[in-house]
Amino acid sequence: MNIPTITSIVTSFNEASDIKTITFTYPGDVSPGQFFMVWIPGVDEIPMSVSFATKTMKGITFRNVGDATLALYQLKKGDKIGIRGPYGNGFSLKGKHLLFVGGGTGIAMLALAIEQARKKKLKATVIIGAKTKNQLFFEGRMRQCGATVLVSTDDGSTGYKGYASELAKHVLKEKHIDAIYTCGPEQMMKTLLLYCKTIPFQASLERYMKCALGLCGQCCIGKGLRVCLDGPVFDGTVLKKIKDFGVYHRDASGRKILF
Amino acid sequence: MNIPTITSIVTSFNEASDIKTITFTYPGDVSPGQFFMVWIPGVDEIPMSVSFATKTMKGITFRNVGDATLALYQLKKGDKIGIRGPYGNGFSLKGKHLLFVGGGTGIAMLALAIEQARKKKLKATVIIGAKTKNQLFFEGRMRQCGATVLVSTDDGSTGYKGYASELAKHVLKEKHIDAIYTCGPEQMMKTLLLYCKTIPFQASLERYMKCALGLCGQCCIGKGLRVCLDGPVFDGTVLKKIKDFGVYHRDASGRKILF
Amino acid sequence: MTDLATTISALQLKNPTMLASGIMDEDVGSMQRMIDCGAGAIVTKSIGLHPREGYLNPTVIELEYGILNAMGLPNPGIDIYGKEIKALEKTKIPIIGSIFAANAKDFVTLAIKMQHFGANAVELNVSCPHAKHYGLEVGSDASLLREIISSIKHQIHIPVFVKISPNIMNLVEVAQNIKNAQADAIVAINTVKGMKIDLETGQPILANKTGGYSGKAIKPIGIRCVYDIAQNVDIPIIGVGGITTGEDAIEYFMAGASAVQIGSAIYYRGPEVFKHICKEIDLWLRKHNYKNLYELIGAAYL
Amino acid sequence: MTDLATTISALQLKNPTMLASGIMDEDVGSMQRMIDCGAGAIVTKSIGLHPREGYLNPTVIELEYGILNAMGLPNPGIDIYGKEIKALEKTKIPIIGSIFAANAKDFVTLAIKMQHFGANAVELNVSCPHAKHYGLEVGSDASLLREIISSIKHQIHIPVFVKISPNIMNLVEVAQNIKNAQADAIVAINTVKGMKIDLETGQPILANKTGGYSGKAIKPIGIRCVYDIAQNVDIPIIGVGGITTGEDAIEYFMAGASAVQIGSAIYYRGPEVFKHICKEIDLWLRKHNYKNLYELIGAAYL
Ligand SMILES: Cc1cc2nc3c(=O)[nH]c(=O)nc-3n(C[C@H](O)[C@H](O)[C@H](O)COP(=O)(O)OP(=O)(O)OC[C@H]3O[C@@H](n4cnc5c(N)ncnc54)[C@H](O)[C@@H]3O)c2cc1C
Ligand SMILES: Cc1cc2nc3c(=O)[nH]c(=O)nc-3n(C[C@H](O)[C@H](O)[C@H](O)COP(=O)(O)OP(=O)(O)OC[C@H]3O[C@@H](n4cnc5c(N)ncnc54)[C@H](O)[C@@H]3O)c2cc1C
Ligand SMILES: Cc1cc2nc3c(=O)[nH]c(=O)nc-3n(C[C@H](O)[C@H](O)[C@H](O)COP(=O)(O)O)c2cc1C
Ligand SMILES: Cc1cc2nc3c(=O)[nH]c(=O)nc-3n(C[C@H](O)[C@H](O)[C@H](O)COP(=O)(O)O)c2cc1C
Ligand code: FES
Ligand code: FES
Repeated sequence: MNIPTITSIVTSFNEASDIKTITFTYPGDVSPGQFFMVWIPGVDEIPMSVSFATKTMKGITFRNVGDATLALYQLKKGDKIGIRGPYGNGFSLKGKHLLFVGGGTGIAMLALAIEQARKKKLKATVIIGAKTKNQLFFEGRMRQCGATVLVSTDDGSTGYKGYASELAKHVLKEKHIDAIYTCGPEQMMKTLLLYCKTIPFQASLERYMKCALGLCGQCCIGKGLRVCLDGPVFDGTVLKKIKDFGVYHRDASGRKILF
Repeated sequence: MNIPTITSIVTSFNEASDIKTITFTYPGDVSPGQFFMVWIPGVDEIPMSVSFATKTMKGITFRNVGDATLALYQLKKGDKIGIRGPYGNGFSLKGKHLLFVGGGTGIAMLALAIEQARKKKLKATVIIGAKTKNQLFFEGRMRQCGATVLVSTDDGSTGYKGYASELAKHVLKEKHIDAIYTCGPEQMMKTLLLYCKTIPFQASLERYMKCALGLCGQCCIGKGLRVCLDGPVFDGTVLKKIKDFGVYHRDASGRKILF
Repeated sequence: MTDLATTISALQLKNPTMLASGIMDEDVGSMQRMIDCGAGAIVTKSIGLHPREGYLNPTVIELEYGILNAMGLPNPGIDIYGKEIKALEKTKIPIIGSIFAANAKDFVTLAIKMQHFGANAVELNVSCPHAKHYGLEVGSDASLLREIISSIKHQIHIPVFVKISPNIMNLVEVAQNIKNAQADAIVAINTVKGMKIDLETGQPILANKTGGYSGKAIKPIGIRCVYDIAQNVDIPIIGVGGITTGEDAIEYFMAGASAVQIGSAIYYRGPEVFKHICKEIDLWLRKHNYKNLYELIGAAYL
Repeated sequence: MTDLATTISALQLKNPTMLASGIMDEDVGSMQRMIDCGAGAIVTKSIGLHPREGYLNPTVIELEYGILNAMGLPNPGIDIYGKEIKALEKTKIPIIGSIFAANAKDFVTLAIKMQHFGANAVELNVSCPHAKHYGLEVGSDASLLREIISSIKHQIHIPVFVKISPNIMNLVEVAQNIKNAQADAIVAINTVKGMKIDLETGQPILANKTGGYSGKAIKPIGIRCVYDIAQNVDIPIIGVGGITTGEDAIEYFMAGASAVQIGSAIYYRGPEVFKHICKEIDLWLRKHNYKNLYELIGAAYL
């Protein structure tokens, strides 16, 4: 059976403006980069990356952007949600010095991978990009695990002024990076892919999801690659061949929407 | 799944007038006293005790009494039947000197138990009862396994003249018997139960069967004992409390039929 | 123990697990065993006016996820079967007489006899998927069904339950029709039409070829039928179909059932299934701070 | 390899495994992948005149023995979707355009567009169990269904398939009606109405509450539908419902299907399921000394 398991909120924490992390009891293993389908009964069920994981507890970190995330935002300790998963493939960390580039809420889905890299004693440089200072989060958490953290904001309110991808370009020039891992706006990731040339590259994609079981076809990119099952993490070599990447996604009806 | 497995007849052998043994490939273990549901496609599915068993082959021995047994009787090598099972509990052999009483085709379902007793080096006295000489079978097979075989016929055409139960009465007087195992006409078995007093007693019953899964209730005796699942072998202590025993059975519609 | 008592029309049940029709109810002995195993009520096998042998074997097989049967309504006829019911006279557990016929007159005769023999309610089987002229043909003919129910209601005083099929399209309409004819409860569902073909011989395995599918696989079908009726028609419902555990029963209560019937699970878990399920319901209720069943009934749509 | 080719009306299939409607057929890329994985034909998702978002999530869950879905016929509308079909122009595999509408006029418009975009046949979805006004309401209205089929047949030259529901009572009558209206094949079955309630919240899990049950559990239901139609109505049948292995497919062929569609098994065995099933069919045919599929079709009733 692959149905939601009901669990209740244990903590709800404000990370930044409009961004929260909630945690709940949900036992089992998770690979960094995997996601849950989160059911808010009576509202919707949406995909959310696992941003926090212990043997018995898990957490997600999200921006309040619509009905479902608003409902999640308003949940209090003890409120019930349904979780199924984890789904998807997750990252495979290779090399000695890894560069992580998280744009927007993208850092939420990179967090566990970064912590895993540090646990494996790999060197991790992390770029967190946000529109503006008060949307930044996980800076402290990432420093705490021993990563080198760089920050960019579009408006320059803190850190590097400009896109995270531009900051990454600088880093790539200065340091020897073995592999790049990214999650964020797709055009940013596409730009980054251009910059990284032969360096191994993995990006986590977001597509509208329904089944998350690899069945309905809603989330497909390229030649039927299911973001929910074959992804959400794809190698740069694969992404280079996919013309959808950075260009369009599909809404719930299947219509193409340009990024 | 509990559906018939199709297999083909390997041998078909005339045991006596109107009585045949057929063997077929059917792997698996069987406890002596268990039975199969034998499907003759297009005809019927009927219960049949396992009368022959190796790791890969099994056999049944039956009298041609109606549509289904006639169809079985006419099968040739290579013809197909469906087998499901084995079902039922089988005998539990206890003691050092065991008496087996088979009336009519009853010896067919006792045969494996007798051979098992001999393999365990138990002493086995076997009474084979038949109406008349040319309906006798398994005499040689039973001697071969080292059992002491006594024969009775109703008409005295060979062996003791009279019912198998009467012959058993004599044996019980002369020998020290630890347990009695019987299969045959129910009134014979009931008489035998009276004779055996405190000696452990097990009898194998026949009732009209449909599901053989313990579900439909067609084969019940006493307080809902399912001959197909709780039986077909019952202890004397149980049978003494069951007023149906030796008195009536039910036809396919559920009507009581007196023996 | 929490309070597992439930009520369906005039019937009081000490617990909500009833034996489903056609399973372990051929004679007084089997029914007594089911009572001893904890059944809260017994539904007899479906009984007609005259003895019927039913179909030849195979009549029942187990598939991967359920049971397939085509018994063909075997029964000894109401007059003979009456003795089995009479013999249950002393039991305190409600006995519900299931009956089948092709027309209102025969149904009335059967119902009167059932009441006379001591049945505490009758259940009209108008939903057998594999018996020609009886069963589904009756259940899907709205005016015939109305006539049958009203005629019976005029002649007996014990409650009348109507057992329906998931094989009909306009389920809610049919349920409303049954309610309008003054039936006291709806039993949903009977088996789903199904078939299994043996690949080696190319033959359908059941002698009757098609049969009725029951057991675990059909639970989602039964749940939606109960839910759709409960939401739209104001009549007590008895849920049947694939109930194997206490949680399955609770799902049916939430969908709107006031009691449940259990058939195929006797194969999966033995006759003790009634006790097991009651214990599991009790545990669940306690864990979730319910004091009784009533609080749960219809939770999914209320 | 034995010969796995099969024919349905004017369509020649190199193998009998078709992609079922609504699964992995949102865009040209997914359909191409299914072709690469060995599908013998592709049925598009059901397309209507206008874009539809479908229902909110949860829309699909996996139950113990099957899948439950209520997508709500999401689709971008025929004009946008046409591009996906056009992009498949070069494939040699037949593309069957599934369409839904509430009346004959819209059905005709859709069918003409499908033919124009290059579809090799159309499949009328008149059997969706959970989309109001479309689906079952259409499929169970005999005269509307006849009108729809005849109107379409007058306007296009590619074959017209009609996909039916197991949720109807008078299956054989409906099939005869479809045949009389000159449809070229029947596709049986669409999903079975079902529901799953979450016990902790007491809520039906699907946003639409009820949904359609597919996958392993429904195979016996599909087999009996195909068998009953095949035995009574002279029209090619495409079997769907619970097909997961080559043996499942063979059971459908014996029941009377000339080809099969595969949906939920993509969850159980991945997109490679088409290749797997073809290989299993081939092995079975060889083991049983069949040279081709035709010898097998209808074996259970011929
Ligand atoms: C694999 C994956 C992991 C994700 N991880 C995170 C995360 O860690 N943190 C985070 O904040 N967001 C994450 N998202 C995005 C998140 O799912 C959407 O923000 C959320 O669904 C919005 O729902 P809503 O009802 O609040 O907004 P709506 O008002 O419904 O829509 C806002 C946007 O969210 C998208 N959306 C709505 N429903 C879905 C759906 N079922 N599947 C995908 N997108 C949807 C819409 O396309 C729309 O663009 C992830 C998405 C995917 C696919
Ligand atoms: C557990 C068990 C083991 C048996 N083992 C043997 C055996 O080893 N050898 C042997 O010769 N016979 C055995 N029988 C009896 C055998 O099943 C019947 O003789 C056979 O079913 C007759 O079928 P028919 O169609 O040839 O006869 P029919 O003309 O159908 O009937 C003849 C008699 O067989 C009985 N019978 C028919 N169908 C069934 C059925 N489904 N279940 C039970 N009885 C039925 C009828 O009650 C009737 O009295 C056994 C019966 C049971 C219950
Ligand atoms: C072997 C068998 C016999 C049945 N006989 C009857 C019957 O006589 N009358 C009836 O109304 N239902 C009959 N049914 C249907 C059951 O009462 C019940 O509705 C169905 O099996 C679904 O419940 P389950 O999944 O718990 O078995 C029978 C079912 C089985 C399996
Ligand atoms: C997620 C999902 C979506 C479906 N969408 C459609 C659809 O749009 N049109 C249609 O005719 N059938 C649709 N179906 C039904 C399937 O085509 C098929 O008839 C059914 O699932 C039974 O086959 P299966 O058991 O192989 O899945 C859908 C089924 C599923 C599981
Ligand atoms: S969401 Fe259904 S295939 Fe990915
Ligand atoms: S034959 Fe059905 S219970 Fe024994």
